[in-house]
This record gives sequence, C-alpha cells and structure tokens, in this order.
Amino acid sequence: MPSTSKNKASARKWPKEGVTRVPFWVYSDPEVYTREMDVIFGGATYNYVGLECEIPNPGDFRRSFIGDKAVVYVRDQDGAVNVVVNRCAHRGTKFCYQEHGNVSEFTCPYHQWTYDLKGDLIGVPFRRGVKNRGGMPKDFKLEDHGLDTLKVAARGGVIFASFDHSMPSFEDYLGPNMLSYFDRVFDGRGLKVLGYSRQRIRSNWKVKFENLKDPYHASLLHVFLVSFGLFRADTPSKTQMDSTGMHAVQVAQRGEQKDTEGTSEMHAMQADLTLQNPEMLQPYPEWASKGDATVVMQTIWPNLIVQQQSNTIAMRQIRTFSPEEYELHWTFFGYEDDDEEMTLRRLRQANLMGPAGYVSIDDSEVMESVQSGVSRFPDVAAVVEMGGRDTEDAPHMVTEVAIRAFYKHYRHVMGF
Amino acid sequence: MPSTSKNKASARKWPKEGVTRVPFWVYSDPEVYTREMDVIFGGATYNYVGLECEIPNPGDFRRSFIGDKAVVYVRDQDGAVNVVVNRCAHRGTKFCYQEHGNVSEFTCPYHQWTYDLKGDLIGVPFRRGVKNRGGMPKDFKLEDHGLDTLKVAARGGVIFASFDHSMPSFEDYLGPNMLSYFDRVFDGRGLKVLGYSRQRIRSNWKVKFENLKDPYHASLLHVFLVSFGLFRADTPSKTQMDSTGMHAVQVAQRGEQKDTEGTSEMHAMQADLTLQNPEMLQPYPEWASKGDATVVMQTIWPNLIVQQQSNTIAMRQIRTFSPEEYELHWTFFGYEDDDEEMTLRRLRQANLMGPAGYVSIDDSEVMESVQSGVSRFPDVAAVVEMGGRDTEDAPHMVTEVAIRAFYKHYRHVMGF
Amino acid sequence: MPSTSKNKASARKWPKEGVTRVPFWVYSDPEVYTREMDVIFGGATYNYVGLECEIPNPGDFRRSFIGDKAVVYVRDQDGAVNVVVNRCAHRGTKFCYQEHGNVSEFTCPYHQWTYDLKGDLIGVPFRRGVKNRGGMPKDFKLEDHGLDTLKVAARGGVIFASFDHSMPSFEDYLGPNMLSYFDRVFDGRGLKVLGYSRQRIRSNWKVKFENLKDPYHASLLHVFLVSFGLFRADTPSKTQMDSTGMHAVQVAQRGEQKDTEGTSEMHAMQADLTLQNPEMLQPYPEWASKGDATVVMQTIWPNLIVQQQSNTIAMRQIRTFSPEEYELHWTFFGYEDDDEEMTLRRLRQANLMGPAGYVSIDDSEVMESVQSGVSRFPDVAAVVEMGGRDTEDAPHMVTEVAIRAFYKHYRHVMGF
Amino acid sequence: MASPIRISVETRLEVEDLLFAYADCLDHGDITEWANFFTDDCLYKLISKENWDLGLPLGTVLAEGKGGILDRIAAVTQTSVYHQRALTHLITNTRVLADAGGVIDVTANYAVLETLPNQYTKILNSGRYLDKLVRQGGTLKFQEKLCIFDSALVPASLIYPV
Amino acid sequence: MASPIRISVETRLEVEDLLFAYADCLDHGDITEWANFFTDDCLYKLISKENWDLGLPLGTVLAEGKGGILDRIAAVTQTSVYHQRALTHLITNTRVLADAGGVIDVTANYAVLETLPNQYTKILNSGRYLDKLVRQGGTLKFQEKLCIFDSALVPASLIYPV
Amino acid sequence: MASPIRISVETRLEVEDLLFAYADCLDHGDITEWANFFTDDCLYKLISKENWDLGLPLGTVLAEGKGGILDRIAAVTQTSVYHQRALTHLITNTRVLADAGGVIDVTANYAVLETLPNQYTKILNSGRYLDKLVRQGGTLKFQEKLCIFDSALVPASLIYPV
Ligand code: FES
Ligand code: FES
Ligand code: FES
Ligand SMILES: [Fe+3]
Ligand SMILES: [Fe+3]
Ligand SMILES: [Fe+3]
Repeated sequence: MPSTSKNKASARKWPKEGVTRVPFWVYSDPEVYTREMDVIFGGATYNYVGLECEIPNPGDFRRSFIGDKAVVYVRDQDGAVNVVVNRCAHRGTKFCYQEHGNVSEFTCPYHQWTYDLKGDLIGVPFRRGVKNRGGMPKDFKLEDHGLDTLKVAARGGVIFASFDHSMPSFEDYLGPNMLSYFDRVFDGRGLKVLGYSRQRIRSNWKVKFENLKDPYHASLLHVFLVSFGLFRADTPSKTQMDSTGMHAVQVAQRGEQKDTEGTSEMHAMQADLTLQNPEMLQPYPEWASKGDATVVMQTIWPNLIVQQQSNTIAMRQIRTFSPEEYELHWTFFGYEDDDEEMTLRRLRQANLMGPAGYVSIDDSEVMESVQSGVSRFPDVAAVVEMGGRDTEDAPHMVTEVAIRAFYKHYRHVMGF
Repeated sequence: MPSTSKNKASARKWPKEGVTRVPFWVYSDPEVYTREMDVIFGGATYNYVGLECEIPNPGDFRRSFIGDKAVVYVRDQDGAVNVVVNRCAHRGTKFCYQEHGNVSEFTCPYHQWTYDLKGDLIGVPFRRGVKNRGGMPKDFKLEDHGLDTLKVAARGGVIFASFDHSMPSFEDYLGPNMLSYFDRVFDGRGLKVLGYSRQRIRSNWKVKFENLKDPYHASLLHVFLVSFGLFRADTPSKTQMDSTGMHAVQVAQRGEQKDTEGTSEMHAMQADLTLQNPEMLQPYPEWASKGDATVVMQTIWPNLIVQQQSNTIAMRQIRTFSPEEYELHWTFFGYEDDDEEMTLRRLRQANLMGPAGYVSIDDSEVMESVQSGVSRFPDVAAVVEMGGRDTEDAPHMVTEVAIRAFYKHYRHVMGF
Repeated sequence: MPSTSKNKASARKWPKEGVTRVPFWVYSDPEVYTREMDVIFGGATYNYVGLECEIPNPGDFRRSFIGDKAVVYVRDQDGAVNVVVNRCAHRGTKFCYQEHGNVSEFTCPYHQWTYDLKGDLIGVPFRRGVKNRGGMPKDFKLEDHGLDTLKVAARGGVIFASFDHSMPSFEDYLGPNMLSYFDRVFDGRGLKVLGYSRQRIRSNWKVKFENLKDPYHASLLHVFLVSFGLFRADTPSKTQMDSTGMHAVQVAQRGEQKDTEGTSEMHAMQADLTLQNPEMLQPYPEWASKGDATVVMQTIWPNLIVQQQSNTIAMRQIRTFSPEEYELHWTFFGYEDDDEEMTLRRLRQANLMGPAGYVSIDDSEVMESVQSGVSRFPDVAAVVEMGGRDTEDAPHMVTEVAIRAFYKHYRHVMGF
Repeated sequence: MASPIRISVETRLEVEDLLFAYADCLDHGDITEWANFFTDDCLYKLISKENWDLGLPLGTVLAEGKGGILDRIAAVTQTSVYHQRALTHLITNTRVLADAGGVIDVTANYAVLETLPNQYTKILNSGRYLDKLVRQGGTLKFQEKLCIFDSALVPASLIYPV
Repeated sequence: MASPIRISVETRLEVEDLLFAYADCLDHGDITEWANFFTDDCLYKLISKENWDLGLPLGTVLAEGKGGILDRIAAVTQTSVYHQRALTHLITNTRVLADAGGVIDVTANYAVLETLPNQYTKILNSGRYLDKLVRQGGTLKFQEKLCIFDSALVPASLIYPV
Repeated sequence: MASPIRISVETRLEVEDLLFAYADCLDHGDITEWANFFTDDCLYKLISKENWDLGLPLGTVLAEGKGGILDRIAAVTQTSVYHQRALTHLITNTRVLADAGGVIDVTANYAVLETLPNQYTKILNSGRYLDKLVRQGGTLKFQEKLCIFDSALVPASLIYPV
C-alpha cells in the first residue's frame, strides 16, 4: 500500500505560489503541531503570560500557559517577576494547584520538594534520611534540580516569557513601530483587571491569528461593527507589520452609520439599525493625544492579541491543545485611575467581545467553520491575494497582507 | 525497540487465505482509514447524496456528505442538480450554514465571496479595492476560484455524486442486475420524504456494510424478524452481486410464523410471539408485479443501503469520521401517490427500523460489539466461510458470499 | 522539516543515568503504549483476573480484562477455572454481554456460534446448510475455531491468567518472598466480596504502579495516614522486591499520633486531628501471628495491587485504555468466616480507600497532576534517587528503590 | 409572553406525581407496567425536533393505543438484543398549560441520562414532553404523549421509551 | 443551615411559572418576547463564577434596563452570524428566599443543554440564578437576574441568553 | 404503577425546601454546615447501583451518625489534597412516598455537575436519593440518606458528598 498524505509532516511541501497560498495541512497535521510547540512556543519567542497588576505583592502568583505548557508567574521578594514551568523537578507533578494565591515558597504536594520563588530547590524532605535510614545520595545537589525557569520580559505592566534564555530584549523583539503601538496602551499607568473570559474554539490556533490579521473580513462579516462604523474599510486605516512579519497592527478610525461610496459592497451594512441604549457605543477619546485611531488591534507573535476597540481593552491569550482546538483567554482591563463612569463604559463595551460578544460571536462561529472546511482537505490551500501578493505595510484595510507576512515568518521558523 | 504492529498500514499484509479472512486491522488502523477516504470515497465511486424530491425548486439545497467530506446538493435554475464541496475557495470556510433552504447564490459568511449554483465564483467584495486602495491583483481570475464540484448522476429521483469526473455512467457503475433492483423501487414515481433518523455507531463503517451483506445473521440474531417470518433462511431467497463484488442485494420472501424444517436451528424463533397491533406487520404487496420478493436490501458501494422491508422503504447513508465510528443517516420515504393509509402503514412499519427499531436495535448493538471485539486485536482475522469460499451469486441466504465479494473488491481498490 | 521528538517510540533512548531517571515519553507515547500491550500485558506475565469466590458454581462467569483486552473467567463443569478472550472466533464480536451470570455454554449473539466453557466451538448454526443450501465448507473443522484461551493460575482463591501458555508456575513467577506475602492474606480461608469500586484516572498506568511502589510519598502527602500513624516513615518498615524487580511489597507497622524524632520533616502531620468516630481506625490484629506488620501493600506485575491496610483488604486491578488514561477496579473483600463486627470494621475502614477515600483522594489527584506535568515534556525525565541509586531491598520506607527496580525490569522487557 | 391559566395546586401536584411515577417506572421499576400510565386509545410518539420542525410525520417510536404500547414492551423485553443500562430521568420545568374539557395539557423538559456498564453517565436524550392527560377511575393517565427530542443524532440506540 | 422564610404556596408556584415560561420563551418560543419578562429598569447579567468569586465586575452579558435587553435581542436576531441550535433549559432547586417590600428573592440551579446540527446534546452552561422579582400589573417580572455560571470556559459561544 | 399516598402540600414543599437547602450548602455554602442537615443517629451512604443491585454492602462513603458526618467534613476540609471545583446539584422528580409514624420517605433523582478549573462542566455523578426524614425542633432532618449512583465508574474522585 502506498503511503497516504495525512500525518506525514516531514514530507510536507508548501505550494509553489509561496505566501499567497496556505496549505490546509498546517491546520490539522499532528506532526506540524508538535513542531510548532517545539520551535515556536518553545523556541525563540516572547509569550504573553499575564499582567503585573495581577500579582502586586511579593509571593503573589497566578497560573498561565505558553502554547500547551503550564507555567506559573510569581512576584519575587525583590519585586521582580519570575516565570517557572509548573512541573516538579522530582517526578514531574504539576505542583501548583491554585489558579492564583500568595505563597512564600512552592511546595509540591507529592513529596513536598520545596522551591523558592525563583524556582530553586530549597528543600527535599528526608534528604538525610529518617533515623539514619534512607535519604538522598550524598552527592545529590539541590542546585541541579530546580524548576525549569523562563526568561522574563516586562514592559508597561505586561509580562512575557521565553523558553529561550538567549532572547534579545522585548523591545528589539517588537521593533520600533510595533513597540510604539504597544506603548500606546501600556503607557505606564497602572492597570486594573475587570474580569476574565475564556472560550474553547474548535480550530487551529493560527486561524485565530489570521482572523486578527485580516481587516478584510471585518467590513463584511460583522454587521454590528459595520453598521455602527466601528471598523470599516471606507474609513482611514492601515495595516502594518514589523520587519519579520511576525507582529502586526490593524489601525482604524470610526466612521459614521451611513452609506458612503465605500460601503456599496458591504451587504452587511444596516443603515437603519438602532440601539435602545446607544451609550454603549459612546466612545471616550482616551488616546486622542496619540492620533486619530479609535481601534488598534495588535497581534504579537506567537500568542497575544492586544485589543483596543473604542474603550474596551483586553489581552487575548492563545492556548493550544491539539491541532484542531485552541482556547482564547481574555483579560479585560482598565487603568487604575479610571473613574466609575469610565469603568462602566468599558464594561458596557465589553458586550462587543468575548463568548457572547456582538462581534466575537461572528468570529468564533466562522473560525470553527474554517476548521470544518479545511480539516479533511490537507492538500488544498487557501488563496491569500487580497491587497496584492507582497508582504509590505498597507495604508488601508482592504488587504490580507498581514496574513502573508505571518506565513512568511512561519515558513522561515518551521523550515517549510 | 522493534516496531509494533498497530498503526503501520503500509506494512499490512492480508492473510494468505484471501477473502475468507478479514484482518481486524482494517477496522481500526488510522492509515487504512485515511486511504479509504482518498481512494474509495474520494475516488472512482458514486456516492449517495440525497433525493431529488428534497430540492424540488431552483435554488433549493440541502447539506450532505461523502465519507467525511461535507457537500451541498442544489437544484440549479435549469432544473439540473449540482453537488459542490462545502468549502469556500478563498480560505476554506464551510460556507453553507443551513441544513437546507433556498438561495439564489451561495455567499460565504467570512468575506462574502459569492458563487452561483454551479459553484462558479461570481463575486469577490472589494475586488477592485475601496476608494482606490487594496483589492485583488489585476490578474486574479474568478474562473480559477470556483467551488470544488462533483460529477453528478441522478436516476429515479436519487442523486449520486463522485469526486472523479471521469466516472462511467451510473448505469454502467451498477451493472444490469443491480440496476434492475434499483429501478424496482425507483420506478419513476415521485418520492415523498416521511422523515429522517440519525445514529452514531461506534464501529468501523465496513462493519455496517458487512451487516447488510450478511443474510446469515438475520435468521439468528433478529427474534422479531424470525418469529414473524419477515426474513428467514427457510423461505425463498437469494444473494446476488454485480460483477465486481462492490454492490449486492439480499432478496427474500416472507414466511409464516410457524416452525419448519429450516427453523430448527433458529433458536431465536418464538412461534408464540403475538402482537396486540398486528396491523403493523400487514404488508401491502406493492411490488407484486415485479416478483415475489417482500424484502430487498441493496448495498451500493460505497455509502448506501436501499432498504425495502415490507412497505418501509428508506435510504441509509453512511457517514464516516474516524476508523472506529460512523454515522447512519436514514431517509424514510414513500411515493407521492401514496394514500393516507399507505403512509400510515409505512410509518407503522418504521418501528422496525432506526434507533429504536425492533430489528435495528439488534444490529446497532452487535456492530458496536464487533468493534469492541476486534479493536485491540489488529492481527487476528474474521472467518468468512459460510456458504463456501467463493464470490458467486447464491440462490439462498445461508451464506456470507457478499462479504467475500465486498472484500475482493476492497482489496483490489485499496491495493492490499 | 526535521522530525520532532513526540510519537517516535522506536527512536527513544533511555537517559544515560539509567534507572534513576524515568524519561517522560514512557507516559505518553502511543507506540510505547502499544508495545506495552503486546509484550507486557499480552506477554509473559500473570495478570489478575478475579476471585474464585465470585464464580463459585459451574457455569458462573464474570467479565474482566487484561490490559485493554476483554476476557471472561468462568467456572467449568469440573470445577476448574477457565479464562477466554471475549471475542467470537467467527467475526470478532465481543460475545459476552453480561457482567456476570451463569451459563451452560457461551453463545455469540450475532450468528449464535456456541462455545463450551473451555472455549471450544461446539455449534455453528446452518453448518450443514438449510434445506440443502449453503452451510460451511465440508472441511471446516470446529476444533480450529475455538475462542482464544489463556493459561490460568489460581492460588488462595485468586485467579491469574496469561496470554503466554509457556509460563512457569505462578509460584515461580512470584518467587518465595513475594509468595509468602501473598499467602499471608490468601491463607486458604474462603473469601467474601464486600463490593466494587471503579475509577478512571487520567494518567498513564505506570504512574499508579510508581505510586504504590513509593512509600516515600505516604509520609508526606497523606495527612490522614500520617496524623493517625497508619503508615509513616518513623515506624518499623521495609521495602522488598523479587529478584527481577517486577513485584514489590511495602510493609509497615502502625505508629502513634504524636510527634517523634522522625516526624519533624512531615509537615502533613496534624498531631491534634481527632475523629468523632474513632472506632473507624480501631484495627483488629488479624495477622498478628504472621508478624508485626499492620500494612502490607503488594504490587504484582503487571496489573495488581493487593491492599492490606489495617483490616481493609482489596484487590486493585489496573485496566488500560490509552497512554494517558487508566482505570482502577477495586474488589473489597473479607473472609467467609468474618463475623458481623469484622465485616462492619472492614466497611468502615473502606472510607480510607476508593474514589472518596480519605487516603485515595490524595493519590488520585496527584497522579493526574503527574500526568498533566509530564505529558507535554516527553524529553524531560523524573529523578528517582531517594534511598540511593540501587535496586536492592531496603529495611525502611525512605526510598524509591522499588520504582528503580520496576524500571529495571520494564527496560529489560521493553527493550529500551 | 405566556400568561398561564390558573390551575389548582392539587392538579399541578397530581400532574407531577404522574410524570415522576412514570419516570420511576422506566428508571427503577418494571417496564411491563409502563402500559398502565396510558389510556386504551392513547398515542405515544417519540420524534426528533428535526422531523417535528419540518412537519415530517416519522417518529422514532410510534405506538398507537395501549396495544402499540404493549407491543413495544414485548419487543424490548422479549425480542431485542442489547446490553443492560441504567437510566435516570430528570424531568423539570413542568407546566400545566390548560385544564379544560376533561383534558389537561402539560409540558415539561426532560433529560434522560444513560449509563452503560463500565462507562460514564451521558445525556442519552433530552427535549420536551407535550402531554394530554385525562382522569380515569380517579387516576390521571396519558391520552397523548409526544416526546420531541433535541438531537436527531442518537448515540447508537434508544432501547427504552423516553 | 438556612431556615427558609415561609412563603405562600401560591407565590412559590407563581415564581416557578415565571421561571418556566421564561425558559420556554428561550427554548421553544420567540426570543423577541424575552424582553417582556423584565421590568423597564431591570438588570440582567451573565457572569462566570470565576469573576463573581474574585469580585470582578465583568459580565459575559450585561444588559441594563429593558433597552439593554432589546439591544441584545436585536444583535442576536439581526446582526450575528451563527448556526442554528436547539436549547433545553433544566431549571431545578427553585427556592424563594424572601418576599418582603414588594421584592421576591429567588434562587434556582440551571443547566442549559445545547444541540448543534448533527451533534450530540451537550451541557452548554450551568450554574445558578439569583433573581429579584416584582409584581407589575398582576404579573411577576424580573427586576434583576444574575446568572452565575460554573465553567468560565465556554464552548465557542453563548449566543442566546441563559 | 404507583398510587402515591396523598401528602399534604405543606409537607411536600417542606421536603423540597430541605433537599434544596442541602444542595445549596454543598454547592455554594459552607460544607461544615453539612452536618446540620442530619440527625445524631443518622446514616449516610453513597453506594453504586452496581453494589446496590448485587446486594453488596460496600459504600463509596459510609457515615454513621453525626460523628461520621463530622469526620467526613474534617477529612475533606483538613486532610485531603485536591483541586478546587464548582458543583451544581440538579435535584428533580422529588416524590414523597410515605408520611407515617413520624418518618417521611422521600425519593428524588439527582445529577451533580462538576467543573474543574479550565475545564468544561461534566456530569460527575447521577442517580437517586432514598431518604428518611424526621422532624426535630420544627425542622426536617435526614435520619437516613442513601445516594445510589448510576455509574460505578467514577471520574477520578468524589471529594464532596453528593
Ligand atoms: S513529584 Fe514533586 S516532590 Fe515528588
Ligand atoms: S473564506 Fe470564504 S470568503 Fe473568505
Ligand atoms: S460473530 Fe459471533 S457468531 Fe458470528
Ligand atoms: Fe472579526
Ligand atoms: Fe440485521
Ligand atoms: Fe498514596
């Protein structure tokens, strides 16, 4: 019997057209997935882990994940943030049982090996035996058996971590343009978490990244966005990437709820849609000093989307499991100095986003439909030619350029 | 470590005894399954898709599937039936969200690429950009990006489709004898759907085909059938195949509820079983002009069983998912010219079939038991010697010949 | 694309440190699992199947399993116990539908092939055809188509079976020291089942064996055990293996609920914990004549733990499914000559064990945590150095020696 | 928004008694007593929401009159081959919609949990009842019982009535 | 251990009538009627137990006043893209905790079963209701409805209200 | 077919109040108050349908008297190691079977939904209660509570009482 196509990642060939095609085997092949976990999430990348404001005090910790690997981020006694793998150095137990809390040290429940907040092993019960019997070998060294630690970068209250300790700085990783968008939201003010939302989506994780790097769809899929002008192709906008293509931003200004020359092809536009509670959409121009943009959606390789739509701001963290399923973990936040009205505004606008969001519902449904569509056709490919075939910045949103740039980098890293 | 037996389809060897043995790895090996999807369901076969009466008017459509691939069948403006893959040519979205409906064109929700009912791409929003920005490359041609279409064959109101456009006619595919049985039920009268039933069975899909190609079991497993003489080895019957072995029929005449010479080995026979509502089993001899048969069960390679038992008639469509699970989708129907009494008769007799059917319950349970039995023993094989070791038609039902013929063809196609 | 680490069992390399390391790929690699089913559970091992007292009369049977394969154990007419695979020799149906019962022969539901209690095929309906039509080939021999049978060993009322008919005696398999511990509980008195408990644990099956071969954890994890002195490192105890390392016992004496020199490192110890119903822990010294031990936990390769903790005695049978999930099936029992008070004592002490057991809850949680910890890190390894690096018996419980011995044997059998 | 007819407390409780006794018969009782909950001229139909919404008449189970009920019982107990299983009916949201002309209209939601040997408990079937009850000899009985189930896709078989 | 205030039988049954009519509207009725179950100044909030326990204000759905309710209906019926699905609410353990000052405090447990086309029925969302009811024009309405759901992890989307 | 004894409306509602307050204590309350629902001489037993049907005495949980209840609480709260989880009891089909000699016999069906952190809600345990209630100081208490659960196969652990 000749070998068949599925499950043979090592023999995978990218279509000859290059980044204007995305072969569907990238969305379902288990070997591709395993390799992504190794070389992307486990490799030379900064992965979003959490916010500093979630762990304000020494000993505060929260659980998080990088790709499909569990980690813990913790505030050390000296105020620094450490990130360790949630896996005991003894026999591998996922030792941290609480989602969050405050500890002076980490103790594994199984045999109570104890680690300090840096992940160094500081205690092994019965190391010297009990009543002169048993115990660890004389040459057993605590320092050889600490937790796996990650390189940590924090900026503007946001914590990133990398399995690769030789990473350049986070600033170099983002590059100047992407960094300026990042700093736009994370401007040094204290952050305040408003709440979490969590979804499991039956699609490959890259489908989510494509979705956020694809302003083309927003003017067509999202009736709500389009009708109320929250994000629409006829308003001033741009699509930009860093020099590698791994990060991107979609930037736009709000339009009005009326037909323009540009809306003629937007069948989703409902010019007569009205809200009973229009205050929900009333934006407060909090970033007006930094330009006209009312929406900035930034994708930071490989696991973060920074959402700023009007006044609803959130981190969207991607968690992987398997080729055909991922989770989206949202942390909605505001600033410490928000007054009640501003907090209420953010909470109201949050109706746009999350599992029941007026906009997000569309995306969640369509992402699962993409996976349904591609899963059984590994040898077919997506056509990604809107806006041309290049990977250069575009001063508009009628383009899929950021997807092409993403796969340019992906192919480079994955060796495809 | 030497390699183990499971999951190594390419090294699979059929037992030397040939078609009198079926190695259990055909029921659980993921590589075998993938190959089946490629060369059987995705290859030179006609797959049942639906009934013409389900889509009477131009624009009427329903969703269906071939193996594990989603398709849509639709009535075109000219009255012809088209079958397209439910996968957008842009980025792969399963675009058709409704189980059935009426449309003038298909529009993918993600970016509203629009296709006519033949599957040709007729619209790409923002193809020329918005306000002179973006858009598709100038050389982008709509005609290169239509939906995948299938070759369609319709006969007697039944729709078949093939991924292979070089298929011979459906009539040649069935061959004259099988065609005559097919035409017996689909005689040109209009059909009328009475309802659907759907089951998911935890067994390999071929176990279902074996079950329907195995009249041997009916006289032994099904107390209800046997006791009331609906299908029993002591009555006139026959088992026939087409020349390849891929299709088959079981044909039989109803017997009486009494012991005969032939029932002595049928322990399931309950001569004293009675019904309070015996009208349920009262057959109306609607095919009397075409011979004495009261039951004709026809298996059409690779995904259809045409059920005619007394007056309950149904299409049973096989949907695959994975090696160890399949679905059975039943479409019960009658004829347009049925009177109320005949419709009621069919509905009453439907108690025999489906998820709660007096007969089908037995089959569903036993098929799952076969899978449980074979799943962990890939290197053992079934013994298929009832009625001899050949693959020739038999004038009786004391035989597993149609299973042997089925595997003769299966080995040929799969290259085992 | 270079191949990645996961799913490549055949290329697996054990860490150079030897048995003081356990590479995490042994817990999650599907190929390793398949090979375990072949060479361990399907190979030269005695697997626990059930108790003789469960099938006292000829024709009594119960269903059981060996690894992931279903078997039936049955009392033959001559009083002997037979164990057969629950898979019909015809087409593979898992023929035995009842968990337990009494039969004079086994009949497969599908075509009613009938087997005697030894598994020999004694009846094939329509073997000679019906009315001279059909039937089996003349040279079909019943004796070639019996059920798969296993070699059976019974001792002390306990039934073991092996797929390998060339096995040495069970006594040789256990070796003299392990046998003496086995005979301590199974001393010839009749047994009486008190009830079953069943759990599915999301971890590899070997994690359970490690847990039972690891007295180190008991003094640290189990607050209940430690506080009430039921099993604690400061009391007389020992850890012993057979000569191969495959079997082991942990033996200990009960201590008091007070701090001793040895309890200083046991943070779990709660000296002031009290029970409202202390009679639950009142042991009756039923094995006093056989030594001072109040706890003997014996692990018998590859699927049994014999639990004797105070007066609660149970068989714990391991059932496998997949690399990352197993089931634990408990049979709690007493002796036929137990009086009511003793039965009540056993039932009360059973609160320690099972899905809601004061001790077992800890183990079940921690085993799932081990799997969570190791599953995504196939290339990391456990450090197993407590009590040294050897595989020799130890006169105490401050050791992981039995785990090292287990993996010594495991590597030998698996060829790693 | 429905404005429910005022039904007497006693009737409401009697209706729940009937539904729960019916479920108890199927879950823990003797299925041969199932027929006693129905009138002689009853109609029992188990139908998928898919067929119901399409106006298609096919039922997964159709039992006409007590005879049809008894035939179903006979088939399940004397002819069909299947594994033993445990059932638990969760009947909730019981609403008495009308009590007029001797017929009580009742609706309720239900979920039937099924447990096969050595498997986890799962939702076998869920949906709603649309029932018509009448009083016979001082006892309420089903003159009509429609069970409209949510998922057309059945996990293998529906062996017992819902 | 709670010692429940004695509530009249009529009030208890009326409260259940409201809860079940509400569920019926979402499961089998016309979702545009959902607004009729609320007062003009109502608050509807669907919030995960995770946020609730942490004291975080974010709701998965926040609807303020009948306007907020109507906007949610408009979004679901006129703007969102999704597959059809069947819902069945199982509402159990209804407890009337207080009936004072014109406000009735009610709690209940619920599970919403969801069935997507050609898929098995699954538990979409479960948890408890914390409701405040008032009487308006002879009918009970929700002045406040908090739905605190167990699993923060949502399977894809929560399209309809709970 | 059961012909239920006529039980007063007040007793029926009081029984439901007890069952629902009991569930609320386990789902959302303080488990240390669990003991207050029982009499001093109570018996609590959680037993699989498998053992029950075989007549085998082994319970997954056996608590004799309030002392046994308190010991179980102490073990769960002070000694056992486990992850936090959310529980939701769905108690349905409550039937008061008898009210004689000071003892009220009650049966109900139940499903306990469990949600572990970052996981979907699942059916942890389902089955039926067979309870005996007595009145003490004006309050109903459990003198005996048998929980007979459907699936002998437990997903890992049953940490809290059912
Ligand atoms: S596994 Fe963590 S201390 Fe042993
Ligand atoms: S994926 Fe269908 S239009 Fe873009
Ligand atoms: S499979 Fe058992 S008799 Fe045919
Ligand atoms: Fe979007
Ligand atoms: Fe059959
Ligand atoms: Fe332990």
